[in-house]
Amino acid sequence: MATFLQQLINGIAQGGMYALIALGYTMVYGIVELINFAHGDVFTLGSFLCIAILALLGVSASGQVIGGWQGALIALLVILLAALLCGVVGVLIERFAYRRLRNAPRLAPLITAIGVSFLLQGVMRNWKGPSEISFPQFLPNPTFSYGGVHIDARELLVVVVSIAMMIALQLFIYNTKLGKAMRASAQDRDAAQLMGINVNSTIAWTFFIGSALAGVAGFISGMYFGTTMFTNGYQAGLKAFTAAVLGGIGNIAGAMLGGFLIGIVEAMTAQYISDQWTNVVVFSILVLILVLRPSGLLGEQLPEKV
Amino acid sequence: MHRPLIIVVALAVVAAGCSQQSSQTSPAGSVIKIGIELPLSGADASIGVPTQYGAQLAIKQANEKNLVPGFTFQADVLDDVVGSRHDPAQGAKNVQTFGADPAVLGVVGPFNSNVARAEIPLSNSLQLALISPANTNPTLTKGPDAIAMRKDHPDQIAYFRVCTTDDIQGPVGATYEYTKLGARKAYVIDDNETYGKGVADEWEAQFKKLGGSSLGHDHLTSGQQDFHALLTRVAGTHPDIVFFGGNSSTGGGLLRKQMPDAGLGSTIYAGADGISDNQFLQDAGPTADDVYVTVASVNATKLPAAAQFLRDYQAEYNQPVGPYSANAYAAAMVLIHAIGEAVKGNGGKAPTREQVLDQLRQTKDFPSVIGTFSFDANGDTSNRIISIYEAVKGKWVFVTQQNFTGAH
Amino acid sequence: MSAGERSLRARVRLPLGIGEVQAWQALGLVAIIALFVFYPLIDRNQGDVSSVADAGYFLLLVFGLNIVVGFAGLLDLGYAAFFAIGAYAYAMVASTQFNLHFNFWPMLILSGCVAALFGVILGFPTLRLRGDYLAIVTLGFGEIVPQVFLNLDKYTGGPNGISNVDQPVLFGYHFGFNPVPYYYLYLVVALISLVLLNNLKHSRLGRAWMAIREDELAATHMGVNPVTTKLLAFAMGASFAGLAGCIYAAKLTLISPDEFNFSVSVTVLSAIVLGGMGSLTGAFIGGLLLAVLNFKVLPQVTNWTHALGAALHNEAVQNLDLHYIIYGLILVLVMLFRPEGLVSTASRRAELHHAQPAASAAAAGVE
Amino acid sequence: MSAPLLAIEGLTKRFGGLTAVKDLTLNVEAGSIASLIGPNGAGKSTVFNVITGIYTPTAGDVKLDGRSIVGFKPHQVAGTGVMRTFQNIRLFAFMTVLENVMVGDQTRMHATPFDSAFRTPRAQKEERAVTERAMELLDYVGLASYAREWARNLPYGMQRRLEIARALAPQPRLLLLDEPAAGANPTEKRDLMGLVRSIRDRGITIVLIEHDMKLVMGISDRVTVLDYGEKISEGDPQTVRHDPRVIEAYLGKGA
Repeated sequence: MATFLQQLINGIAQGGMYALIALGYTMVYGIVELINFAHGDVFTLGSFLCIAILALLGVSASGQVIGGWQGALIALLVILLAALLCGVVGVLIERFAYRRLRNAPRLAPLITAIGVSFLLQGVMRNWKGPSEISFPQFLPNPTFSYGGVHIDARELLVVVVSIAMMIALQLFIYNTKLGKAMRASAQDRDAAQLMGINVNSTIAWTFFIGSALAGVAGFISGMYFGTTMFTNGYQAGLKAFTAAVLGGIGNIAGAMLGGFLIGIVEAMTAQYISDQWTNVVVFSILVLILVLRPSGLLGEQLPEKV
Repeated sequence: MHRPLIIVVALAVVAAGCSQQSSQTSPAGSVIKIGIELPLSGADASIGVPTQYGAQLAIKQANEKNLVPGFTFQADVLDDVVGSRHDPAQGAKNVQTFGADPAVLGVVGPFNSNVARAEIPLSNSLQLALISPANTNPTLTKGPDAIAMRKDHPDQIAYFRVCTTDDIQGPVGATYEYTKLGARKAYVIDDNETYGKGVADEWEAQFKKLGGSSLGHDHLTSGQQDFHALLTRVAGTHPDIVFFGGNSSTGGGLLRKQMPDAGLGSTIYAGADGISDNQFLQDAGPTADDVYVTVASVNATKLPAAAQFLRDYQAEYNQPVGPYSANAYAAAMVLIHAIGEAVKGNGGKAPTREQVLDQLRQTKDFPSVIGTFSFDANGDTSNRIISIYEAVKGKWVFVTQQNFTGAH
Repeated sequence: MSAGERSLRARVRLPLGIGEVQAWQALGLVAIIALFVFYPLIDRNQGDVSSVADAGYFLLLVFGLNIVVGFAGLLDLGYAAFFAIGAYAYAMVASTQFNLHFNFWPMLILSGCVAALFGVILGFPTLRLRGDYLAIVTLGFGEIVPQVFLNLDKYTGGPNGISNVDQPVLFGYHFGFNPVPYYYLYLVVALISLVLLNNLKHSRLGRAWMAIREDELAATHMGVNPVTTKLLAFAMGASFAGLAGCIYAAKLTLISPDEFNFSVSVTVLSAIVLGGMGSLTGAFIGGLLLAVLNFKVLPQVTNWTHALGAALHNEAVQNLDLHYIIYGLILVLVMLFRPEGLVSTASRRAELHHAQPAASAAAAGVE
Repeated sequence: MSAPLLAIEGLTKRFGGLTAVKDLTLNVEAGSIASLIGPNGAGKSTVFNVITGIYTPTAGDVKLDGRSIVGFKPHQVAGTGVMRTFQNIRLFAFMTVLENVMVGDQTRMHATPFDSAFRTPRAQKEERAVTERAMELLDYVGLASYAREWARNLPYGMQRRLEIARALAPQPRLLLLDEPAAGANPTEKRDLMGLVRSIRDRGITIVLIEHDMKLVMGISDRVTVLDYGEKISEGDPQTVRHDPRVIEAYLGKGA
C-alpha cells in the first residue's frame, strides 16, 4: 500500500509538470487550432533563462542553499522574470512565424512550428553547449514522511504551482474581459472581430500567457530535476501535448487531468510492469481513450454543422 | 509543372556530388589523409567533438614531429549526425566517401556501436582501416555476428579498436564491488542502448556468478528525466548496490541524484566508463559521493605520456579533454605509426591501404597515451587494464587498477 | 511566335497515362530522367552515389506519406513506424538473426504488404478521429513501434538491432556494398511509383481521397465510402514505407530501432508540405531538396564551421553548431513566403484564372 | 397506384431535449417536384440529414421505393440513388470543376484500386466514359468552359450550379436541393427555376428546401410546410398559400 501511495505521489508530481506545459499547449490550440510544436522548446528556454537570471543574481550551481524569505524572494523574482521573457518570446514567435499563416493551408503553420522548434533548439545549443547543464538547487528541500511514504518540498511545489496556475487560468478566462475575448475568438474569430474584439492582440495575449506558463514550468522543472538540456523540450512537449489531447484539447481542466493521468500511468507502469514500457503503455491508453471518446476526456463532442 | 525547378534541383544534386570530387587530390602528392568519422553536431557533439580534437591533435603533432618523412597528414572530418542524432546510414556513406578518395589511408571512428555495425562490413569490403576510439560492445569483433560482418574478406580484418571491451570492464567492476565493497544484492538498470545494456548484462552475469543476487533489471526509456517511479520500485527490493549501464547523457547522473528521494541515498551506486566523466559529477552534485566506476584504461597519472597529452590538449583547445579524447589520440597515433611503417616497407613511396592494414594487424606493444597495447586477431586491444575510480567530494579519485586475466 | 517556339509549345502525349504536356516540358522530362540514369557514371564518388541512392528511400517515404497526407488529407505524424516495420520485416527473415535467408525480391513486395497490413491496423481505430486528434494518435503509434522493437530484444536484437542483413542478388549479380545497383533499384522503384501514383491520382480512388480531404461529409454524400477510402490510403501509404524499409535494410545491412524516430516522420512530412501538398512534382522536389539538405549539406556545415573556427583560431566559431538553425530557418522561411509549397498547383491555377477567365478545357496533363 | 418514390412515415428526431422534427409523414411521387418550406429552425435540413443518413431518426421510417433506408450510412444512401446539395455550399475546393462532378459519379464506377493504379483497359474505358458524362453535365449547367478551374475560384452562383451538377452525376432517382437559390439575384433565380424544371423533365424526382416563396410556388407540384418540426400544412401551392396556419407561421412574411 505504501508503495502504491508513493507511486501515486511520484505520478502526480511528474504529471503536474506535464500539466503545466499542457496548459500552454491547450490555450494556444484552443484559439488558433495550431499544434505549437515550439511550445516544448519555449519551456526548455524557460529553464535556460532561469539559470542565466540566477547567475546574474549571483546564485550558481555550487550547491549553496538560501533559505527563508531570501530564497523565496529570489525564487519569485526568477519565476516572474522567466515568465515575462518567455511570454515575450512567445509573442514574437506568434508575430513573426505564425500570424502571416493564419489563413494559409492547414499544415503550413505546423511545419513552421517545427521550424521554430529547431531554431530555438539551435539557439540554446549554441548558447549553453550540447551537454546537460546544472540548475542551481538553491532552495531547501525538506522531506515529509508518513507511514513509509515520502514527499518532499519540490514535489509539493510542482503540484501546488500547477494546480494554482490552472485555477488562476480558469478564473482569468471566465472572469476577465481579455479572457472572454479569448473564448470568443476561439469560438469564431470572424464573429469576434465583428463584435469589436481585437483578435490580433487577443491571440498575442494568448501566446504571452501560454509561453509565460512554459517559463514557470521551466523553473519548476529545473528545481525538480536539477539539470536541463537543449533537447529536453521534445519529450516534455510530446507528453504535454498528449496530455492536452487526452483531456480534450482546448479545455483547461482537461489538460490538467490529462497531465496527472499520464504521470500516474507512467509511475504505475514503472512499478508494476517495467520502466521501458512506459511510453508504449501511455500511448496505448491514449489511443484507447480517443477511440472511445474521440474528443478527449473533457472535450466537447461537437456534432458537425451541416 | 515547373519543370525548370526540377532541373535546378537535379543540377544541385549533381553539383553537391561533384563538389567532393574537386577536393580530391591525387595520392601522388605528399599528402596522406586520415579520415575522422564521428557524431559532431546535435546532442552527440558534447562527446564527439572532444574525440575529434584528440585525433586532430595527433595528426598535428605527427606533422610537427615529421613522424613520417616526406609526407604530411591531413584530417578529413565527416559528421554522421542526421536530424538530431548519429545515423548508421550516414556513417556508411561517410566511409564510402573516404573509400572513394585514394588519399585516405585510414579512418579514426566511429563512435557509436550501431554506426560501427554499418561501417565494419563496408570497411572490410573496401579494405580501409577503421579504428574506433570508443566502441566497447564485444559483439562487434567476437561471435558469429562479428564473423558474418567480415563477409567479404573473412581473414583480413580492417576494423580495430583501442578501448577495452565491456565483457572485460563489466566483470572487473562486478568482482570489485562484490569482493571489495561486499555488495550482495544488486539492482541493475541500463539505458537500453547498445553500450549500456551490453555492459549491464556483463556486469550482472559476473555478479551472479560470484554468488550475488540480482533483484531486478530495468531499462530506461530514452529521454526520460524523472526516475522517481523506477527508484521507488528499486527501493522496494532493498538492494545494497545499484548498477547503472549507460552514459551520463542518458540519465546516469540524474538517476543517482534522485536516489536519495526514494530512500536509496546510502546505497552504493556503480557504473562503467559511460558515467566516469565530469558531466556525471555535475549532474549528481553532492550525491555523487560513494559512486564507483570502472574505466577501461590505465590511470592517466601513472603514465607520463598521458600527462603530457592532457597538457597539450589543454593548450591547443583551451578546454578539458573529453572521455574519449585520449583514445582518439591513441587511435590516430597507431594509424600514423602503421602508415609510417608501410611507407618504409614501400621504399618511401605512399603505401596502399592493404599495406597500411598489414602494418596495423602487426601492431605490437605500441606505446600510447592510454598504455602500451597490441591488436589481437580480432582487432581488439590487448590492453585489458581496468581502473576503478570513486567519486569523492566532486572529483574522481583513483582507487585501484586491475589487469584482467581472461577467465570470466 | 516563331516556328521553333510554336513547335516547343506543341502538345505531346506521353505514354503510361502521364498525360499531355508541351513539347519543351516533355524534353525537360526526358533530360531529367537521362540525368538520373547517367548520374552514377558522371559522379564516381561512391559516398555521393550512396547519398543520392539514399535520397531514393527518402523519396519513397515522401511518395507514400503524400498519399496519406497530401491526397487523403489525413495528418500522420508517425509515418516512420511503417518504415521500421518494413525494415524489420525483411531483416528478421533475411539475416543471421534467426539464420533465415529469404530471397530479397519476394520480400520486397511482402515487406510492403506487411507494412500495409499495419497501416490498416493503425488506421482502423483512427477512422472516427479528426485532424489533430488523428495527428496525436499517429504520433503515439510512431513512438510505440520503435519502442516495441527495442524492447522485444529476443526477436529484434534490442538496442543492437539486426546486423548482417542479406544484400540482394539479381540473376547472379551480387549487389554487395556498391551503391550503384541500389541507386538503380531505387530509381526504377521510384519511377514506377511515380507512374502508379499519377494513375491513382487521376482515378476513381484518387478523386475519392481528395474529396475526403476537401470535405469528408460532402464526399460521403457523393457515395464515397469513408472507411475503405481512408483505410486504402493508410495501407497504400504504408506499403511505400515498407518497400523503402526493405531496400534500406538491405543496402545498409543493419537496422536498429533508433533510426526510425520522430525526426524521420517530421522530415518526410516537411518535404511534402515544402514541395506542395498533394502534388507529385512537389513531393518529388521537396523530397529531393530535403534529402540533399539532410544527407549532404547539413553534415558538411558542421565541418565547415569547425574548419573556419580552427583557421580563425576562434573557439566560439569552432564550437558553433548551425545544423538546427539552418534547418529551422529553411522550414520557417519557405512556409512564410510560399505557404502552399514550392510547387503550388493551387496558386498557379488561381493566377491563371485571373489572367484568362475562360481557361481552355484542354485534355488532362500531369497536374 | 404505385407507391411513392420517397415515403417518410412518422419521422421524429430529437437532439437531447430538443425535438427538431416531430411525427412527420411525407410522400413524394416519382417525377414530381416537392418543396419543404418553413421558417428558420423549422427542421427542414434535419429532414434532409435524416434521409441522407447523417442522423438516425428517433422514431419513424424513411422508405425509398418501398424499401427502408434507415440506418444506411450516407455513402450507402447515395448508392441507392439519392443525391443532395448543401445549404452552405460544400464543394471540393481544391479539386477542379470537372473532378468535382466526377466524384459525384463514384457510385456508378467499378474500377478497383488495382485498376486505378495500373490503368487497366477497363479502367481507362470507364474513366473516359465518366469524363464524357461529366463534361456533358457541365455543359448542361453552363460550366463547360470552367472545367479545369479550381472549384473555389468560381463565383458564388456558379458554385451553386456546380453543386447541382455534381449531385446529378450518377443520374440519381431523387435529388435533394437545400436552398439552391440562397443569395441569388432575380435573374439567377429565374435561371435556376428553369434548371430545376429541366432536371425534373429528365426524370429525376426533386425535393426542394427553399425560402423564396415565389420560386417555390412557381415550380412545386406539392408543398409541405414545417413549423417547429411539425407539419402544419400540405398540398399544392394554391392550397398552401391560402392556409391560415401558414400565414400565421410566416406572419407578414410570405404570401
